[in-house]
Amino acid sequence: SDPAAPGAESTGGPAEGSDSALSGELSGGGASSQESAQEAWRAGFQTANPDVTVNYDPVGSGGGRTGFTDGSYAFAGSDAALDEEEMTAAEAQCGEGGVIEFPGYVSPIAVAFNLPGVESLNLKPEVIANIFSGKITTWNDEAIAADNPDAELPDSAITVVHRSDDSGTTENFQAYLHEAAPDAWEHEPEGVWPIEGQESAQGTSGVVSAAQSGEGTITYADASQISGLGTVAVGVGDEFVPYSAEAAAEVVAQSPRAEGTADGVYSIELKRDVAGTYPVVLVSYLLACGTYADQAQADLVKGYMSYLVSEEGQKAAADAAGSAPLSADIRDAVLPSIEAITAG
Amino acid sequence: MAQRIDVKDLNIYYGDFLAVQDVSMTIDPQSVTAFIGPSGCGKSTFLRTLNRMHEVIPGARVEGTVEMEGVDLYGDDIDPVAVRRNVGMVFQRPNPFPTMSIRDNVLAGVRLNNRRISKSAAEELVEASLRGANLWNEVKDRLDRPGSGLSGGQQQRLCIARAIAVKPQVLLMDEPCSALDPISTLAIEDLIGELKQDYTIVIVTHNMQQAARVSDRTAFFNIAGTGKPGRLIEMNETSTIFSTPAEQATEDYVSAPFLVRASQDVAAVGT
Amino acid sequence: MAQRIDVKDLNIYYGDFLAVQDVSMTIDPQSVTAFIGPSGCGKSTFLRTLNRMHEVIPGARVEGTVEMEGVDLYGDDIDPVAVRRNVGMVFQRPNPFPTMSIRDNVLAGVRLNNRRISKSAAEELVEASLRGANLWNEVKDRLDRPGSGLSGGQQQRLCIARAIAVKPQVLLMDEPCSALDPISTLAIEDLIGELKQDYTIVIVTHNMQQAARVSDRTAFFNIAGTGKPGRLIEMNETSTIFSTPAEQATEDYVSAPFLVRASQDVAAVGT
Amino acid sequence: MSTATIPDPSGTTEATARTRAALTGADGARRRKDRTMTVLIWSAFVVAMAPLVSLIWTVLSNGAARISMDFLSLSMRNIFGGDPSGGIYHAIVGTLIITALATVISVPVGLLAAIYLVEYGKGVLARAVTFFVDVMTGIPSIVAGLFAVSLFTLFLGPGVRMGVIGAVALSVLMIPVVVRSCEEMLKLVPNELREASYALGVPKWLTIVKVVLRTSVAGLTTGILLAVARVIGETAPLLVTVGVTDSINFDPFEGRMMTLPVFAYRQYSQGQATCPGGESATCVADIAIQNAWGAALVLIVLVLALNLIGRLVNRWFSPKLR
Amino acid sequence: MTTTVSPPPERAPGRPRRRGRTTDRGFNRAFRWIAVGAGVLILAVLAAVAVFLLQQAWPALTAGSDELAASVPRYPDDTSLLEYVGPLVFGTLLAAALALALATPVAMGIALFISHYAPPRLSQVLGYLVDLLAAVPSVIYGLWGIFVLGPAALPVWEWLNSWFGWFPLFAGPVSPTSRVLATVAVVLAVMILPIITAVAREVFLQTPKLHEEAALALGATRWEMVRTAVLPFGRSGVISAAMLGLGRALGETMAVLMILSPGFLYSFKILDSSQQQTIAAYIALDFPEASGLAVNTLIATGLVLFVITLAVNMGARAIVARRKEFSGAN
Ligand SMILES: Nc1ncnc2c1ncn2[C@@H]1O[C@H](COP(=O)(O)OP(=O)(O)OP(=O)(O)O)[C@@H](O)[C@H]1O
Ligand SMILES: Nc1ncnc2c1ncn2[C@@H]1O[C@H](COP(=O)(O)OP(=O)(O)OP(=O)(O)O)[C@@H](O)[C@H]1O
Ligand SMILES: [Mg+2]
Ligand SMILES: [Mg+2]
Ligand SMILES: O=P([O-])([O-])[O-]
Repeated sequence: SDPAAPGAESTGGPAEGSDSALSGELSGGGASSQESAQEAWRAGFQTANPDVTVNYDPVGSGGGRTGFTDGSYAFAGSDAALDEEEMTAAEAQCGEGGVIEFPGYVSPIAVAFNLPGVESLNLKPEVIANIFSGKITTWNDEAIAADNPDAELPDSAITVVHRSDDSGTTENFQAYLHEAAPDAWEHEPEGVWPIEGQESAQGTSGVVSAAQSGEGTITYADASQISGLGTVAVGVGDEFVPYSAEAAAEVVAQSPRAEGTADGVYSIELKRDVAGTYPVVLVSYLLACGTYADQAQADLVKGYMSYLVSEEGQKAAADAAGSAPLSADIRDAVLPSIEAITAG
Repeated sequence: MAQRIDVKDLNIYYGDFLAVQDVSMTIDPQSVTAFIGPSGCGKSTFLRTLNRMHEVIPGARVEGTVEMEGVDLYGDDIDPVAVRRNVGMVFQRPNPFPTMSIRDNVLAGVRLNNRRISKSAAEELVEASLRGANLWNEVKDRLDRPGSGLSGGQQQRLCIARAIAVKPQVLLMDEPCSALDPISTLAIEDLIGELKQDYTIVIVTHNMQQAARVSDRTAFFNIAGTGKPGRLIEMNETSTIFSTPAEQATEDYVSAPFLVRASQDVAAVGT
Repeated sequence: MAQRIDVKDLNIYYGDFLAVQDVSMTIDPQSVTAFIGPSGCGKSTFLRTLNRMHEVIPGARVEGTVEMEGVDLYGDDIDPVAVRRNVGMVFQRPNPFPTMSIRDNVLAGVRLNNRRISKSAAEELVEASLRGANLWNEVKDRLDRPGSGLSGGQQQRLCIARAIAVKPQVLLMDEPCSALDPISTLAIEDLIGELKQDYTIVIVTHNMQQAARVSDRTAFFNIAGTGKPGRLIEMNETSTIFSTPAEQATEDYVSAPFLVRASQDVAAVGT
Repeated sequence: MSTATIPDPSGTTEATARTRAALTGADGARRRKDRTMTVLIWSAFVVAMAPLVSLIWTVLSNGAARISMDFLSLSMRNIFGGDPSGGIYHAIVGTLIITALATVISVPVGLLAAIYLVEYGKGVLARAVTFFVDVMTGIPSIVAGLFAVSLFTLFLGPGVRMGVIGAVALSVLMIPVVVRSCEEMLKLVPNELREASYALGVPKWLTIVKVVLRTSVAGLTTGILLAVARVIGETAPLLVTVGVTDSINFDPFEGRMMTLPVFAYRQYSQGQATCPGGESATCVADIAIQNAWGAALVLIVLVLALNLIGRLVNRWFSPKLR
Repeated sequence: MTTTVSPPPERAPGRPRRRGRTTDRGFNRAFRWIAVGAGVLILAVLAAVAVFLLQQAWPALTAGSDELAASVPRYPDDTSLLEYVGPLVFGTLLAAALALALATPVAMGIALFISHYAPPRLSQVLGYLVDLLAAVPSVIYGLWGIFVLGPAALPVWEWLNSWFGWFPLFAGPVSPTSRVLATVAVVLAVMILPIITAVAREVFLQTPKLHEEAALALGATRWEMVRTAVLPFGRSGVISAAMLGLGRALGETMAVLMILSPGFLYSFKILDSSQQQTIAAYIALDFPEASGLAVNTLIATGLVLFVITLAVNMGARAIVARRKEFSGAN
């Protein structure tokens, strides 16, 4: 009846002898953006601890936060940090150990388009904002052509494809537009796309396949998923930076920690105008408790969280999901809280 | 084994529609009683009250009593299922079970009731019942074929075999021969003659000759018009009904011109 | 209007089973031809080949020819639908369309011709046909009620009304009276007598008296045993068949004991 | 009836000609209409076959390459990214167990309710059941899932995920379908057969079990299979009730399970994998979508097998009518 | 045979045999109560679902529009809940109606084809194939709709728009991605086709031979036979089948979710993107990220779907009931 055992054998995974004493089942859930990274972490952790099964339900950030605050999930992933109300509820659930929250998964959001023959475009933040808000309607618009003298831009209409679901990617993308081009993008950043009447699709895979299926489309999506589409080098200051994990990691590294939070809570205030960084990033948080009712559970969470913030864990995620590894500073800041997880 | 049936002041309804009004009669054991009358006068309806098949129809109900050896079949403590097991029925249209073989159709009364029966006893019962219905020779080497593959006449005889296989005490027959050829009809009529030694038999028929041939007593039903209830006009010894009926309506019906013509025809044939 | 039918060397199959073998006969126009014979001998089967209803059954087929005024009904250029329109049929079991009212049942065949029949003409036709089938008085004030609400006998008469409403040239009847009471039977028999002025009529019956009464010529079919094909034994003037048949088998059948008994019964009643 | 007004024929050849005309030259308009309808009905069939063929072809051509012994016998435990060595055994097991459980719950309830409606039902209760069964067909599947979750949360507290909750959610969706189709099938059993049985002194319940159900078993099987098909591909309610897992779990009363549709959907949603060292035998960028098609193919084959079994049952039991 | 088998009456005359097996009555009653119990259980489940729905929807039903606008992401300001749900109801009905309009004639055609037109041996295989369509999970329809049907349908949609653009349904512009209600309607139609077909086929097959022969003998062509005997007999079954299909179309989630580019307008343009949305897809789309009052609002829309199905079914029942006494069933 141990669900883990047969699976472990049947995959023939590298179950090198481990002296870990950990065993049992650990369940979490939340942001779907973390799904690939979580897979890599779970595989790595389960390989090191063959008697452990970790589950992650990609039910969405909201579901993850709800599940975490009502105790259904031992840990959760969320594309946004907990707000005050949620934090109160989470603290009530976690008890005296308090809440642990940190940006465990950072990924570049690519602005991707489908124009045959064009692989890359340079776009300034204002231009991106005007395209996505529908002010720029054709590909050969002067604003686009000005920064792309070499590209052959057709006279066709631009079809904007956005996420139809409530998504962390949307929220982070809007946050970028709002910050980098406040005049062109006045909408308050939200998970829901604010403009009616544009093409949309569900999930990262949905927008990508929608963009792939129609010519003249443009969309934003997790950078690891956009094969076959052209990408935008984003204007930062006077230069244009193409997306890369390193440039994305740099944004997080350059951004300060939010103040006035509890010890375990490490949330950041992104700065999107530092030269050489790729400012369109998705920052996704991991949530855990400082104390658990059950010792085994506490050990599992502690082990799993330690693994996923470790260099090894972050590399696994980077390889599997193209994410930006955590900086040593952040790791050092959150590790003490994780190591302090206890049963109580 | 045969049982007397006393019907008293029976009104039969379909919902609010009074189909048969105020029938009282006595059906003698060990005899054949025939019901005759024009179409729609309620013969089938009345017949079905004798084994409580009437109440199977939604909204159908009766008022009055039907007593079998003094016990009201519609009494509170009477199980309609037990009534039907003791009062068998053969219908106007043949209705063998389509999912069953010929053998299983004959054994249906036993098998459907979950009763155990030894293989040899079953074989005997099948043969005896089918012989009784004059069907044995036609089907004996295809007992395992579906009953619905037979011709109309064969199907009806199969249904008769099925009904007599459960050995009821009373046997109701609603125009059992209307789909049969003369030879089968004759066999059934002979069978009725045999059965009445032990059973009470009630038969509905449109065939005056048949009524005259097989029955001891005859009841004549009539209907005043559409929407009116059917009524029992007269019941008496068969010979009396056909020769000197008490009522004019009966006389009109049984001596309808065709009958005269028929007898002429037969006479012509005979010469 | 009436048409002669010539059948030559007809073999009728159900799949591989030869049901009726080698029938040749001539059916005269403006006359009534009766088919008699024991159950299962293929009367219905043969009858259904006369309007190509036989081929409706999967696997059923015929060999030989059926000619109507010299035209082979099974010829390549013949439309079975047209055949059936000209050769009407009444079945053994009443089959009114349950989804139609009584009126629509009568008009069903006429409506198929897509002819916009005027309301008054339709009313007339309904009344005439129902009167012809002796059903008018019983249903005249519920023509809009469903046909399936009638009693068995009423339903069969409705089917006859429906068949004669399309005024076919030939009318096939498969035991049309087996579910009818004597009064309705008589009406139908009278109707047959009238119809034969204009139509060719073929009737299957188990009732010897009926065959004797209504038919001009009678064909006797017989079957040697189960699984054997039915055959036409003899066909002749009805009076000849019933008085001096050529074949012993016919004599045995038409003078079966019950018939003698029946005539005695009737004689007894008559006195 | 064009001949109706023509006087009685005298010459035989003339009569023959007229008869031939009557029997061949049938009403052109009617014949045309019949032909048109025949063509339309054939083309309806062709129209329906087009998506079926396209769909099957799509699933086959996209999924067949992924099918292997490993794919069918391994789970996804410890498999991630572009690693093509995982399989869907865990999802097959989950689908079979959860669907079977849902069927075990729904069929008795649904069939008995249909029996109640057809054989006993009259009055307010029957009308209420009929009506509310119809209403029940309108429950969105996600609502059924949420309902099942909140039901089990009442007893087991929040956060439980297990196969049986999914089975309950599926039952909520399946029961009305079972009732509706079984009701239709039971209604088709002629009353004559019931009466024949009653007249043999067979009690009503045995008549129902041995005559009515037996006669309609073929139709019932089809109806139930349709209902199974209705739920076997459900995704949304299973995601919230059963959760997802990469490991094999045979116990529907303990722990998460994976099911084929959820697996296919999740794999599709994952999109491209990242292969840091470029594509290779151990890293296939579009492995997730390949997995999705592979699971879809297996799901269809599974349903096909169920259908085949149903057909055999059907063949076995259908009444030899006519 | 009968003379030898009847033993003399062993009971006092005057007592009809009442022995039967008294247990019969017990079984009879038990069976009846089990059947009734199943019916009641269904009512109970439904009541539980309804209570759950109402209880969960209640906060949204009672909240003011300000409160809703503040905590529900897509909720526009100054809109009552009813106005908010309106476009969703419209989209749901439009999608389902289009699907039903496409599927029903084809389904009847196939059912007739299988029951009365195809060669008997072929029809078995065909029935099997159609059942197969019913068994295809909606996720797979979603995948097929995105990757196969959408691209294939795009030229058709453009053609429709260029020739029939004056007709409101086909008004432009045509979305280049084909993620439009027209595509969804076709997928839904394909999904409900086998459901309608399967039931209709069974019902058509049950048409009594007697009635078919009656029609043929009156000189009906095959189509006329179908029209006089088969279709009227199957009528209530077909309506019932269509309702079953409609129920599925109304509640279908995954395929719509995966294919449709949603919008919240009262728009008949089925070739343009972001015009309509269905309730079921809307719930599935927003549920994962919803919390608090947003969940309640979503469940309130689920309640509305519930009510729609209720109304549709009541309508269908009324149609069937009106001609009940003419139905073929006894
Ligand atoms: N199920 C029913 N519901 C309502 N009325 C019915 C039903 N069955 C029969 N009737 C009506 O009851 C009356 C008596 O019908 P019944 O069938 O008993 O006549 P019958 O004498 O048997 O006729 P037939 O000789 O034609 O069989 C008729 O008016 C008939 O229309
Ligand atoms: N659809 C069928 N398929 C196969 N065999 C059939 C079919 N219908 C009838 N038969 C067989 O054909 C033979 C002739 O049957 P038919 O019904 O023509 O006899 P019949 O003379 O009309 O009998 P009855 O007087 O009982 O109506 C019988 O052996 C019967 O079993
Ligand atoms: Mg009667
Ligand atoms: Mg016959
Ligand atoms: O992580 P997402 O919410 O953008 O799917």
